[in-house]
Amino acid sequence: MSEKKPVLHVENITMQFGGVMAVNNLSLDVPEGQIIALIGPNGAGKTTAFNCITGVYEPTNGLVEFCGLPMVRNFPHGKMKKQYQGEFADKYAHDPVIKPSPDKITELGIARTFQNIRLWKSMTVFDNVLTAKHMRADQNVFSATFRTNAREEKRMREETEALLAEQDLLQYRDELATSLPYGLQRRLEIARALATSPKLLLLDEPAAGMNPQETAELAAFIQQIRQEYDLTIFLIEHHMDLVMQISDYIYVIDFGSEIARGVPQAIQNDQRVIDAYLGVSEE
Amino acid sequence: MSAFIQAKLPYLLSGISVGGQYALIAIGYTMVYGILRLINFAHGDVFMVAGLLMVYLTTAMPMYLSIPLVVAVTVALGFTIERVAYKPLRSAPRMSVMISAIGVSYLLQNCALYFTGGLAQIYPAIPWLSDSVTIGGATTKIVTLVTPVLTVALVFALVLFIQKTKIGMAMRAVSRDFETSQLMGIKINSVISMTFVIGCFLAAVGSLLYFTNYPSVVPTSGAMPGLKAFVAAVFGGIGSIPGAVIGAFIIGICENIIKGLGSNWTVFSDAFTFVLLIIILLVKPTGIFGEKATDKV
Amino acid sequence: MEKTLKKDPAQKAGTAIAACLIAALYIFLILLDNVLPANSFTLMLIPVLKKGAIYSLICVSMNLLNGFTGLFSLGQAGFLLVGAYTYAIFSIPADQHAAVYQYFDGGAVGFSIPEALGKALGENAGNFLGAVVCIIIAGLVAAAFAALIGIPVLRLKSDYLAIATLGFAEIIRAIFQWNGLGPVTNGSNMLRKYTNFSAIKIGDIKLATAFPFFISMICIALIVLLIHSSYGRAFKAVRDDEVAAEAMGISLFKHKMLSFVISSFFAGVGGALLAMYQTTIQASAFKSAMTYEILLIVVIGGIGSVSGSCIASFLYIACNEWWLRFLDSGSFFGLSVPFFRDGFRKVVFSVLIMVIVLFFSRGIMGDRELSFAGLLRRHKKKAASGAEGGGQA
Amino acid sequence: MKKILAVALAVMMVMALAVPAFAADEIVIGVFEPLSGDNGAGGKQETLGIQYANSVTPTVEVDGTTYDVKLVVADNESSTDKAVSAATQLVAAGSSVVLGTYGSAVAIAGSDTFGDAGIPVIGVTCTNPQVTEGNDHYFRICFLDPFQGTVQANFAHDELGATKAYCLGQLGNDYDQGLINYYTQAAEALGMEVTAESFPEGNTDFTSYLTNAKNFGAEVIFAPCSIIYAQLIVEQANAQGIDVPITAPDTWDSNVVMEAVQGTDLEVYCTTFYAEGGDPEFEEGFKEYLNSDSTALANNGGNDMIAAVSVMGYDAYYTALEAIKAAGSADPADVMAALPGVTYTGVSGAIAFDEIGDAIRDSAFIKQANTETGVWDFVAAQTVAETEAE
Repeated sequence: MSEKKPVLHVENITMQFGGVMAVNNLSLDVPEGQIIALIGPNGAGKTTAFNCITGVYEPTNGLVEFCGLPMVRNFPHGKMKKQYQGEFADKYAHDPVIKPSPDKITELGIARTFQNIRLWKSMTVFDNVLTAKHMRADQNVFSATFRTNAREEKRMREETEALLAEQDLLQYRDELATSLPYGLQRRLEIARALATSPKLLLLDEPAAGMNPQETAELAAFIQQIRQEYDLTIFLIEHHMDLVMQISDYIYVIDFGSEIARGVPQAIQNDQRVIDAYLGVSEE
Repeated sequence: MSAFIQAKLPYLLSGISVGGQYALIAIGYTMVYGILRLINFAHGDVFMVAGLLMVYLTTAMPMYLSIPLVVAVTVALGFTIERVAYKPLRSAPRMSVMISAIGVSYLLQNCALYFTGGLAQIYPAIPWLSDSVTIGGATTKIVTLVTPVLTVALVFALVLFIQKTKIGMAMRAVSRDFETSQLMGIKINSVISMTFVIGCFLAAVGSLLYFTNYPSVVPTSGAMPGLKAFVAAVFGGIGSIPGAVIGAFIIGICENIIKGLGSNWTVFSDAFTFVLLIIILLVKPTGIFGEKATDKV
Repeated sequence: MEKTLKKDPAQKAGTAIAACLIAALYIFLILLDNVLPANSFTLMLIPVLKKGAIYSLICVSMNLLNGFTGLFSLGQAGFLLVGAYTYAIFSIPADQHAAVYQYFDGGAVGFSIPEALGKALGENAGNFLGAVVCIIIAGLVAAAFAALIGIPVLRLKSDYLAIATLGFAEIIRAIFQWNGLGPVTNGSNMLRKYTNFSAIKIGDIKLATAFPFFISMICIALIVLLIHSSYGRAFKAVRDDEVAAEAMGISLFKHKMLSFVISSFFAGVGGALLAMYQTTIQASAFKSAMTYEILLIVVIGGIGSVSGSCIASFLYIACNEWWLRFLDSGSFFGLSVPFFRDGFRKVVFSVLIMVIVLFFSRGIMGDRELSFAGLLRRHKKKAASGAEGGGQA
Repeated sequence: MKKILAVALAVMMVMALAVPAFAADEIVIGVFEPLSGDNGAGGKQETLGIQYANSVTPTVEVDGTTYDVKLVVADNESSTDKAVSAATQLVAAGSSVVLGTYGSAVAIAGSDTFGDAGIPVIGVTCTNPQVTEGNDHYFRICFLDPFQGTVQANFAHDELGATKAYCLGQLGNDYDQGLINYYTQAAEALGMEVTAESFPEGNTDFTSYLTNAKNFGAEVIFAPCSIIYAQLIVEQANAQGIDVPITAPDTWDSNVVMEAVQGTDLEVYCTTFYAEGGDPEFEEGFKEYLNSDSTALANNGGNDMIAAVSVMGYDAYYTALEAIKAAGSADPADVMAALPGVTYTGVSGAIAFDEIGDAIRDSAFIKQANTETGVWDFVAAQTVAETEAE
């Protein structure tokens, strides 16, 4: 395999809560510059998989690599050692456990949005985006308090302004984030994620609650930001239309395990996927 | 050996007794917290007021009348506090309700100060309960022995009440999900009132036992037992009734063992309670029986 | 609600007014100490102003933690205690050690910073600089305590954090009262004779009242600058939504710790000022009731409002220690009122607090700030809703 | 609604600001006492003595003019952080001289405020040596802690024949800890074995401490603590069947403690400033005063037993009047200058000040609680040769 390492490489990730396998032995690759989707019926474990990648949960077993370097790694130990029901219990046992906190992962260059929008509710649109720039600012608490970081602060504000302008949100800059209409809140959340200068953007059901027209706009928007910001995008979605329209490659999971993978056309015709979705899905 | 027991037994006895009294107060904290997510700072002061009421009522009427009256008035007080000070703030930020609780606590203490003039009031001796008794060479009051038994019996009755009755089930539902229960047609206000009524009933009983053992009531009498009981509730996992009881007994016993360790340690008997609490919280951040709170992401 | 960096006219005017008022305030304070006749009004005004200024700082420091970072901490009394004791220990003159540490053979600390500086720079300068140095040390020691406590405690959430910090405050108090540390802390006995406000002078001009204002104002200004900086925004992000904050690269532990340590630093400074005000300190005064009192002021002022905390501090202190005292005296405008006796003042005061809490549940200021720019704007077009700015006087 | 409320509150504030005017022919004596908090009970009894004295002698003659003496009482809430503003209130009220306070810590905390204003203070029952040390304005009419601690130790050793003593005081209370310190020094010098323990503030369960005392084999328990704890200690000592004597300092000389002791088998002693029966005329008058005023009676704990602190308050008032007369003016500076030379023979004995400002007293009364009649029986007047051995 001489091709470039994928931006995100997930290997044998398993997440077991008590006796429940929320994610079971999931492996996938997200190559640079592509839009990859993870789909599955409700409760299939998509968000859990996201949370394992972004450090919100510590996976029970498995490895996540970012740009070829191990980012998350764990194996069943402690109480889990006996309870573990998955495979490859020994595969990662010889390497040290890596469990970074979410902010460390964001620092590496992965940003995310949330299924149930999580904007900072007491802040304005402008401040929401500006605050996301905090992580990468060259400053410390003293320089910030005594305003010796004025140049840095100015840069952050200008960049925020530019970002809002690009996302068509500038006219709402002084409004409270939570007072925006739903669709704009979604867009603001993406803008906030972009403010952390990510290489990889994880979108958790970006079209949830949108009507077909808004969904179509969103599809265009996602493709647009991928180009403009030179991003790789990994998303979870319910809306088949959206997924089929923009994805380069699709992984399907049900009950925590992968049931299919392939390009959109192949997935569309895959009997296992249709079975999993029939009667279960909202579509 | 028997000399050793004779020397050490009193510590254990008073530990169990103190624990039982903390437990009765702690239940009030834990139940209110379970339902309203409110640290009811005024609870310790309700306990103190029950003590004062007893002092004043016994001067006017015989004991068999004043005891039920004390319990009734305390329960009415708890009910009133909830209606006046907490209910109007149901939609306000949590901090405001807590401040209201601190305000009620100030008010009760200051009223007590005003009426008693700040002088310690001597609690009347309740026949039989106040008598001395000797066990294994250690002398103590009968109330010391009665307290743990009564506490366990009351808790048992309370658990039955919550498991079996309709209002008990409603309480459990409200403590699990306040909003949904409201949508499901549970009369939230009567459930909350009931919680305060039960909590204050137990506080009144607790005050009878406590002040019989330590027969002096001052306006700040409720503060320390209140704080300790609250610690006990957190220790056991706030919101959990068995947790509060077990936490109370552990704290009561540990505290008295520390006091028995010698002069360099007695200084830290209160501090030790908190050290124990912090250690527990670090190992189990939500107390022994507390439910793990997970943020849904 | 940050505006663009360019200042609009109202902002400029507001800043100018604030600057004038602050200057006027200092002139008044200095006159109060030196020139104005001592009558029953000015005499009572002075301690209330001093304590109000000190409490403002203490409450703002608590607000930084509880209001702006959303950390429900009840350990403030502990940090005040650390600050007060640190200040006192380093500023008791050497020749007073034997009298103060009467049961501990003069104690273990053999020097005094104001005295040492006084020898080099003259007495007045020594007292002034020595007090400032000791105040800074007090803040640093309190901050160091906070850093140690924060490592285990800041992992806890909401009420569990509250009770753990409350517990630490009680533990700190027990340690300071322990006879084993007597040579330093004087055990259960009070510390006294250290440099207090009346020793703060420039030439013959007494600065007893201006000094606490001066220190408090600098500290509050620093806190305001912090709140409006990138870190302040990060604190608010942590308060609003921890999960989102962490996902946007804001390290929860680092920022909670920063807020906790900074808040404790200023609490330590406040403790030192309180020690100067009281002229004697004793660990037994710093109990949890003190923390509740501070929290009460913060909430009355409005959680998340710096100016609210300041206004509420002055009102609270004035009511509690001055305006309501007549209720204890047994008479009102010469009329004898039977129920006006000892303790009635406190009953009225607690009823007053309940009224405010019940009818103004978001506090005096809510989460808004008092600013002259805002007032001017509102005056011009009454439509303006929120006011903002650092220019609180 | 809110606006009306806000306006009403504001109006109240403004009204409260109205400063009462003073009549010209009045002399103000400030009473700096705790009326609430831990020492509230003692402070009230001390204040009663002062108020009674004022009712007996409400005027003073200075240079041929008769002035009314007006008492202004400021509650310091037994708290060092309220002391400054309470003291300032008395300064603001124009006090010529101030009496108080019960509790040495608060006395020291308020001291500088009076000192800066140049107003003399007569300490009534604050026994810590630090109160008068190093200043010119604080005087006191009672004995001191080193004296009292030594008296107690001597009494335990000589009269009770004890060789092992157990001391119990409140953590963080300098009164308790100071006395224990002096007691220990004196007792150890007499060859006794002493163990000292402290209980945290707000403690109610003393059984463990009493068990410690038993296990230590104590022959006497010395418990210098405030009244609220005294009551609990007595009660629990009785329940535990403690049969060794309990000795205590002046704080225990109170009817509240007496009530708890009555009907038990305990042997309780306390040192005090005054033995009942010392001045029948005063006692009769004071009891009459208490019984005629329901508030006063309530402040005295509901009965007319005379606390030693009331007697001291009474004497302090007359000492202040003597000082004003000797000064020939109501000016605080004159009163302060006159005070060191003032002598007065009061109900509690002769009062004169030494160069520090302390009363020259060489004896303390020891009383035992009579468990049957519920009164304090006089035991001995104890003196110490080397009182000021410090």
